Amino acid sequence: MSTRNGTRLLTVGGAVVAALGVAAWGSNSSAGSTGNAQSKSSGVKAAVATTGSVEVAIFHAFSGPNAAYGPEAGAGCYPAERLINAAGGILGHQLVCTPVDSKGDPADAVPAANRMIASSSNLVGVLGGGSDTATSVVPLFQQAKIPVFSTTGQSAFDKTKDTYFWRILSPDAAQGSAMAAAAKKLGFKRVAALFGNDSAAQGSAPTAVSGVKRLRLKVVANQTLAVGQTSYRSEAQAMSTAKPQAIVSEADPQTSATFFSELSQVGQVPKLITDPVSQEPTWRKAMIGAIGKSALDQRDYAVVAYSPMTSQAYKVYTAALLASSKQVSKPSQWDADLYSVADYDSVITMALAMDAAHSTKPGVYNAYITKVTSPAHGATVVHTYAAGKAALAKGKRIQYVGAVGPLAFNRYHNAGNQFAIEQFVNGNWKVSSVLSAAEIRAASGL
Amino acid sequence: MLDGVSAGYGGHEIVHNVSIEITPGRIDCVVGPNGAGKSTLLRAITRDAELLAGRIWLQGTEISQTPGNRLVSRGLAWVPQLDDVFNTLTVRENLELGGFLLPRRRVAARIEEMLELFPLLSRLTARVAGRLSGGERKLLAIARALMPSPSALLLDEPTAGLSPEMTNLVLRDQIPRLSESGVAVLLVEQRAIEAIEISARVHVMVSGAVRTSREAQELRGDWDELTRLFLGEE
Amino acid sequence: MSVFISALGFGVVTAAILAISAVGFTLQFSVTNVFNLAFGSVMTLSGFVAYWLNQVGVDIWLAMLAAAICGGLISVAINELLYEPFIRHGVNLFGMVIITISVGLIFDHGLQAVVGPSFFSYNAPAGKALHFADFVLTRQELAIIAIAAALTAVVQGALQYTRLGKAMRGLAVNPALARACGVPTRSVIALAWFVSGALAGIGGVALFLDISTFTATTGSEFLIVIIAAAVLGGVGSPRGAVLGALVVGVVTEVGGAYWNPQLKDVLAFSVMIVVLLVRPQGLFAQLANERAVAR
Amino acid sequence: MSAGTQYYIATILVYISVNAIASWGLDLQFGVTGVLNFAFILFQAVGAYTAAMLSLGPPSSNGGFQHYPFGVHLPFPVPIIGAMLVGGALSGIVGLITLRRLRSDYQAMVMLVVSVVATVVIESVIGLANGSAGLSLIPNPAHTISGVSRTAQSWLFVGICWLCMVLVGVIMYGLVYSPYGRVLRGTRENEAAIEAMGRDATRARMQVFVIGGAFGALSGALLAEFIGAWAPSDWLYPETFVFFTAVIVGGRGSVSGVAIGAALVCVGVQQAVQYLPIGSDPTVLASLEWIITGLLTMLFLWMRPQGLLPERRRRFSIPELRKLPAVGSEGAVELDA
Repeated sequence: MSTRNGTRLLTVGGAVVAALGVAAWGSNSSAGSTGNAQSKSSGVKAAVATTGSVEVAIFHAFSGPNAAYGPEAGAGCYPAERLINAAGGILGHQLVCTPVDSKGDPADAVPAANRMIASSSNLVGVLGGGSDTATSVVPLFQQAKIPVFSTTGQSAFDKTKDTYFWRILSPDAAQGSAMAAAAKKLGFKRVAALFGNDSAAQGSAPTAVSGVKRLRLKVVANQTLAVGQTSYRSEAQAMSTAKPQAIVSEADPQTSATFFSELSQVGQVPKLITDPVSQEPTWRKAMIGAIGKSALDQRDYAVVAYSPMTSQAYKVYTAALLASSKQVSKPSQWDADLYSVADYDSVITMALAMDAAHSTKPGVYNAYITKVTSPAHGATVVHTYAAGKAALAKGKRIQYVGAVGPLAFNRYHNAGNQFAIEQFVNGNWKVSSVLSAAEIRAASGL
Repeated sequence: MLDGVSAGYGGHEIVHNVSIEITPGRIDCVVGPNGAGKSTLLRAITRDAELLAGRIWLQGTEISQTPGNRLVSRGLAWVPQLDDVFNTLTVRENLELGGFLLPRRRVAARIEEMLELFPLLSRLTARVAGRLSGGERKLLAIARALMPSPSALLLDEPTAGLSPEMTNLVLRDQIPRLSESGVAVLLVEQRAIEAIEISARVHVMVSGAVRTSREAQELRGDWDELTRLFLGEE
Repeated sequence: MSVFISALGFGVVTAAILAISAVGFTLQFSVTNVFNLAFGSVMTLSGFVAYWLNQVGVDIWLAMLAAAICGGLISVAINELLYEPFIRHGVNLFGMVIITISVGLIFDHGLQAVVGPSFFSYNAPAGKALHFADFVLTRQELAIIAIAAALTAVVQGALQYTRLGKAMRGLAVNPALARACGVPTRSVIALAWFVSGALAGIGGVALFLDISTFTATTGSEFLIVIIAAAVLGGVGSPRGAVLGALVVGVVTEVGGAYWNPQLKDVLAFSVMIVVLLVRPQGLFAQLANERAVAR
Repeated sequence: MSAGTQYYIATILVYISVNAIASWGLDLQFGVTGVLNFAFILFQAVGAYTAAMLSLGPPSSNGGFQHYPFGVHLPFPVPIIGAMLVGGALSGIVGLITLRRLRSDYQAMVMLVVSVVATVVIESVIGLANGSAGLSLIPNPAHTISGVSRTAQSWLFVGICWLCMVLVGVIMYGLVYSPYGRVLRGTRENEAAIEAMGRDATRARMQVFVIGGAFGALSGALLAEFIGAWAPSDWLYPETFVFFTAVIVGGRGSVSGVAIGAALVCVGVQQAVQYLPIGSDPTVLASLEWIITGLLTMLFLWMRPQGLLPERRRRFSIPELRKLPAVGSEGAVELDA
């Protein structure tokens, strides 16, 4: 009996060793295959193979329920890649964006992140870790000393001690307060809250509801939708009965579309106060399918980070985005997507920090990120990578003001932003008003 | 009609080299102890078991290779031991399905004929077959099999699980009447004594092989001989 | 009261959508005894066929018809090319459940690899809302209810009164005997797969119209609710499937109106489990296949 | 070897052990005893949540951004043991509901529903386990060892996982290749015969349900402590299917086979797909992973239904059994000497 067990255990051991062999072979060969993938996505890189390239990973969900996160971040990374390489690269290195699928859940994201860290010798930065995976993967990047620019909205990172963590956009909680403030500013008295029960929506729901109450508006309905159900007719009926003037809402595309198409059947769809999700092409596409384009555009007020979309940096970004149709499918769909814009600024910031540090080593340049973004006496304000690189070459101190506006990172590496209310007019998002810090404080109570 | 048939399941031979000939108007019965392979023999004819060797003929046509659902059109009908009716269908529907291959306009008339033949069923046409008593059920099963007016009828232990009266009714009364109407009947039966009483010819099967085939008269009353054959003593 | 009435109305709409698919699922299961968890994928694939037709300007109701034919053909093909060979190969019924899951995964993700993870919607106006006392229904919903009622009636009638329908029921309950009666079992089984696939196609388009946006995995995501309706009614009984769909639809909507709407699916599923515990054969199992499923 | 490579290998090793433990749990239920537990991933989740709640401090200690009960901050290995107990207990409850009364095909269906219901409840009732966002900052017991490097801590955790795997493996051997194991396999092959021998088949199923559930929970506890987070997106019901594939590929009822199946299917396929030279579209790669998993299952059921390392048993056939017209009934029972 025992000998039989013994041989069996040996077989198990052998299999495990074999599996490890496969893994090791994988990690050795990965550099090559990554290269292949890249040469497919951009023809420019082959020419500069001699100096070697540096890699920025787009570490997001490309599959699963959050599969839109990946392409969204790609729409920020690839234009930056294009502009940086057009300006001669970073310290002679070409920059390469590499997509890595986190699948949107921690159990898949952790091995994916570890594989990426192990298999890439030239990884200098990461865009990623959305709300779905940030808490599990950010510590890995921290350990590996690789700067990670995250778009997570979780409050877990409001006072993070992770020095390699950077966040340009405000957390979900601030977003919720801003939505409440917007309801007040737009003059609505009877407000309903409608949030999905997914993690992204649940981040802003509590502060949105508490904000609306704090501002002494009447919360006529407060609904949470279980995402992905056949119908929300009963919820829609209850919403219709409550007769709100406006619905403060965040939910994924499918849930929103199902709910609002059913709401439009039982009554009027009131005004909507939404968040940056509503500027994402997938959400708009679904909602247009549900209630029609004109109905959506007349009603939707998106509360988003205030970015002067007329700014020079933004114009440079959109031009580069539209030119990146090889790597980004239908690039124009992303041109108003705040997360894409923030990811673009993230890559440019990393590149400028490397230039300022005279090093592409993540452990070195991480400290320079605040130095190229914070306002300082005599700093040259730049809006593009080329301008920043030129100024740095002349030995000047710079402040990069990006497409989302100034990037004022606090000591927890959170930049935070001003919020604005935008509407979709004549094919573009237009700022209709900007929310002041006082207005948001009134909603948040902080 | 059966010529050197060997049959079994999954390549495993259970029935060995059996030859039996049946003729219209006569009852042939196969008797034998449990596990002798009687049912497998019938299943080989109906394609529910594998025919491993030998040939099967019906009225001069070889049917060894005929698919199971074509046998009925060649004139072969079969009443299985269990699952002999469509449980969830009514009596009338059972009979209708029995006449599946008949021309539509013949079906209703043939059902009437069957109900005349089995008056017990005529009150029950709307009842679901699963709710019939054992005997009613067996009669329905036989009626269903007779719907297409077959030339040969295979009965697999028709009395299994029936009460003594019902056994009497089915075995003594109904089956001989069928045979008189000109059908060749091959009866597989556990109740050897009763079966031999109504049969013309008896085939004793033991361990998958036919030990002996005799005229029924020879065995009637000679129960010692039968016992000897069953127990396999030479 | 008005809340109750309107919830009841919504329940009927949900039930109509579920019923079409549930009848298809249960019909095929009772005839072939294959618990086909790739059914949702057939719904999705046919739904996408309708989408592509709809994109080039075909009216959605016409596209629904095309989806039905497509669903039927896909369904027959799956059975002939995959399930049948596996059954003949000696895979048992539980093995077949796993095979059907595999097929579903391959279909869903194959489709996803082609169309991407994006959202799609039909180009079809919901039509004007019509008010009946406390009910509010759109023309589209009325049409779906009518289609569901007509289809389930036709299927039920055909099974009850036609020769082929009776043969199908006979085949479901006793395949060996059906063969002995001369029923061309292979063709009848193929027909059952076709009808089931066609209902999946129509059910898929109806579902996608109702939820207004869909992805390459939507059909499979809703499959569980559909199976719940079928099982609740007693698998194998089309009439039971319709009643099961009504129970699920009404329980979810009425439950959603009076209780935490997030948990309305939980409510419907709990009802199903309790019903099965009390009455393991399902609510309306008279017609159902009493054949025990071999392990 | 760089630290990054070490972390990667450590991750692979942890995942192999965790998936082997889970696959064994399922193998005991499905492979050995023949219960189609389509809710299996739920028990991994239960273990993960329980371990998280027992090892995390109170919710307020991290700024109160997540909601959960308990938060009692117990030391290793209490949370893991607790997870196994809770997983086994819950498994017992689900088993009581489903195994006793339901027809076997409905059992599979009800399990599927239970899995979906659990997801909806966890996502909707935020206070249970922080909704869709899930729990994070779950402490890794190896990280509490001070004075050693992070890589050493990682290897320590690999050691914990492999120790658990070996323990579970030994238990599996004990269970599967014993007289008790024969009862279990008999339950799968021929329930009537087992009942005739005076053994209660339902009770045997209940027992493997509880033991398998505890193994599933153990795997979840280790996984959650390793990745530091656990969310509903980790345990959507299709994930159960991956374990089924692992059991089928490895060999139903074969302890070492299933471990190899778990390494190949749960870890190998996922990693290998990433190195396929088919362009850089990650969505297609993710789809491909599922397609390969599905194809593997079908391929094995067709070509090698006994799996890579077949279950070891003596068979002899009883002709009577072959008469049963059940589809695919192999008509063979085993009798071990």
